[in-house]
Amino acid sequence: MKFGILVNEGPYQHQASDSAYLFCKAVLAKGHEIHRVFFYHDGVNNSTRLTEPPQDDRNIVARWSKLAADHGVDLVVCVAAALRRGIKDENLAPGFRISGLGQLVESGIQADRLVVFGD
Amino acid sequence: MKFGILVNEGPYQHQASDSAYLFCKAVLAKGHEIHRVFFYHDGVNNSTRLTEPPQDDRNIVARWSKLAADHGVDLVVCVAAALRRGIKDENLAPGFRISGLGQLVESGIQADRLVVFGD
Amino acid sequence: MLHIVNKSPQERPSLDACLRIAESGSILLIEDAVYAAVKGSASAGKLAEAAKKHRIYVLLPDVEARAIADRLVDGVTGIDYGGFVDLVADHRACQSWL
Amino acid sequence: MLHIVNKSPQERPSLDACLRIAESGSILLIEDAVYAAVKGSASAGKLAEAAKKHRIYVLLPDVEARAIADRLVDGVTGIDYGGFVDLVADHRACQSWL
Amino acid sequence: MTEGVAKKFMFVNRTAPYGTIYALESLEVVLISAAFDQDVSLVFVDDGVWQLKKGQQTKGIETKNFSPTYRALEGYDVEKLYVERESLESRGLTEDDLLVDVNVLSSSELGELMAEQDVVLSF
Amino acid sequence: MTEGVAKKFMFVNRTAPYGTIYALESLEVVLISAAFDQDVSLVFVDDGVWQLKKGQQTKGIETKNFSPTYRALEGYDVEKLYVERESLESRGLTEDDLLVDVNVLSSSELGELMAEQDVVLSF
Repeated sequence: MKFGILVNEGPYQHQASDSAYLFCKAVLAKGHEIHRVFFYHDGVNNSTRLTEPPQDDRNIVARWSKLAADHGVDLVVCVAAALRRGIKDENLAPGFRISGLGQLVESGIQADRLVVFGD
Repeated sequence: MKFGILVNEGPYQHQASDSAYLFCKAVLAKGHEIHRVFFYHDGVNNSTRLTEPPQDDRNIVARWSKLAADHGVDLVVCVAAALRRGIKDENLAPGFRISGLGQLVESGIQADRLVVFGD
Repeated sequence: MLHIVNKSPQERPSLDACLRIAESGSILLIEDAVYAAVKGSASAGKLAEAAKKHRIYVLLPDVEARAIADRLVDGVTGIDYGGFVDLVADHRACQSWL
Repeated sequence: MLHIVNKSPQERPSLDACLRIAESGSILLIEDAVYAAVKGSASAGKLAEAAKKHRIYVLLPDVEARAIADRLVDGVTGIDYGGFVDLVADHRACQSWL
Repeated sequence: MTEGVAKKFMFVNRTAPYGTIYALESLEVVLISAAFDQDVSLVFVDDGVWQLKKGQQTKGIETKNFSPTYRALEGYDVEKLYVERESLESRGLTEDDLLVDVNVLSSSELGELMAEQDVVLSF
Repeated sequence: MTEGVAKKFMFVNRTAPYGTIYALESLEVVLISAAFDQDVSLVFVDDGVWQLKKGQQTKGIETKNFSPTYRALEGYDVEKLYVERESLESRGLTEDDLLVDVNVLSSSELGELMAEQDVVLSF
């Protein structure tokens, strides 16, 4: 089955990104497919390559990048939301791409389920 | 009278940064002094020079920078919160400086009033 | 003490917490908290009761943005950002009920 | 329909909205919403009532983080992230009450 | 567009405008989804009904007043707007206070409508 | 430190742990403020009381369990911890459920304490 995922909050401030990541890992472990993870609202802040969390904490951005590298998951950052919040190609972490909101609607159409994580 | 200001949320997502900015302008208009504006939690995201909001919307980051340029207001971004969220000197907007949490406590001690804006 | 509330009374318990705990002082409603002062809403009675113990202010720019200026309950005072600054200055300390 | 709630029942009205509106389907409590299932809390009765109309699940990793595994009301089913995936797959659609 | 049969998309708006950005950025998704020829519904519940209040004046908060966009939705063929009666009433509002025509539904009518959807996005 | 007389700082914790970062980052301010030799109080109200619940196990959410830090506060001379009775009771909690010793106060006792503060930070 194909899952679409929407993440509406940035890393650390809210649990949304953590929950979405653990859900994605479980989706793959169950043998399902992830159609796309779309980052909207403050969710775009999950894609900055400049984060440097404390050594004893999880690295949320790096985890997403690794998910893309290991499983080819499509990580899409909304361009309009990203411009508002200062996410551009120059600070984008590996594995993410910036594109339009149409990619979210398309994921809603093409995936069998769309699961939303937010505040 | 000396006012300290604390901003706990990022630009656009919550009204906190807007309210804090309009409050600061009114503080200055009344002839008071702003001891410091401290950005904590997602508030650190107010300091990225990479934001590019739509033409018909306010530019929250540029407004803060202008407040620093025009009135010498001290804009301090918490270093620990900033590292977690990907704010560093390389993407820091003019007028902001990155420093420790002690600067917030010091503002609480030295300012006559500390006003908090958040979610 | 000046108590600043910024959340809708139907969305968060912050106004309830403030009214339960604050023994005295003034209350300023800003941002989505201005909805608490709407006549005929679920929180109108609560606010009328609070007005017996506290002076209650609403921030007019937030009231106007939300289109409720013509339906505020009696006994609340509208102020602008300059008035907000004066209120903070006139109280020994302030607290935001985030 | 699978209804996903992620907010504490004493902090936000999302569980209330879900219970008022959702006619049928299952409810999954994640993140701070797991507090809704605490025995002896203000929401326990509400949840017991809801369990008559809906199957109610809680996400165990969130329950354990919040140290409430030993005090859940009867009639709620604990699941892990794999179970969360199965629940989404088993329902025709899902809705997050943000 | 991408497939032959349209899916039923529902946007559930539960937050007030201006205090947070959700209402504004939700509208942006709605406008895009209209371009994909899907079956789109908008629902306003809890503080979300405040998004439709007539007479918003945002000069004092130096923020864009986006409420006229709701009036423009018709031009995008987004015509299914639903409001929960209980949410209106507990805020002292009536249909006359709203800047667009809506269908006012009871909580359970709304629940039935939700149960029919393929994709539900809540903001 | 910066001035002769200590100010009364109160930290009001009203949010649950893990769902948001406020509890964790609030603790970081508390620890710093202790180094400034101020008169520091911590208050736990509403869902904030959950921060002190014994037995938190965060392996399953892959997040750091920061609750042991509350036990370390004493070492920083942060010893004034207050919990509102009503907040405890409406969550089915008692003092025995908490991982540190606290003073349980009524709402009005808490209100009196707040009224004496110089700086109140709420998270």
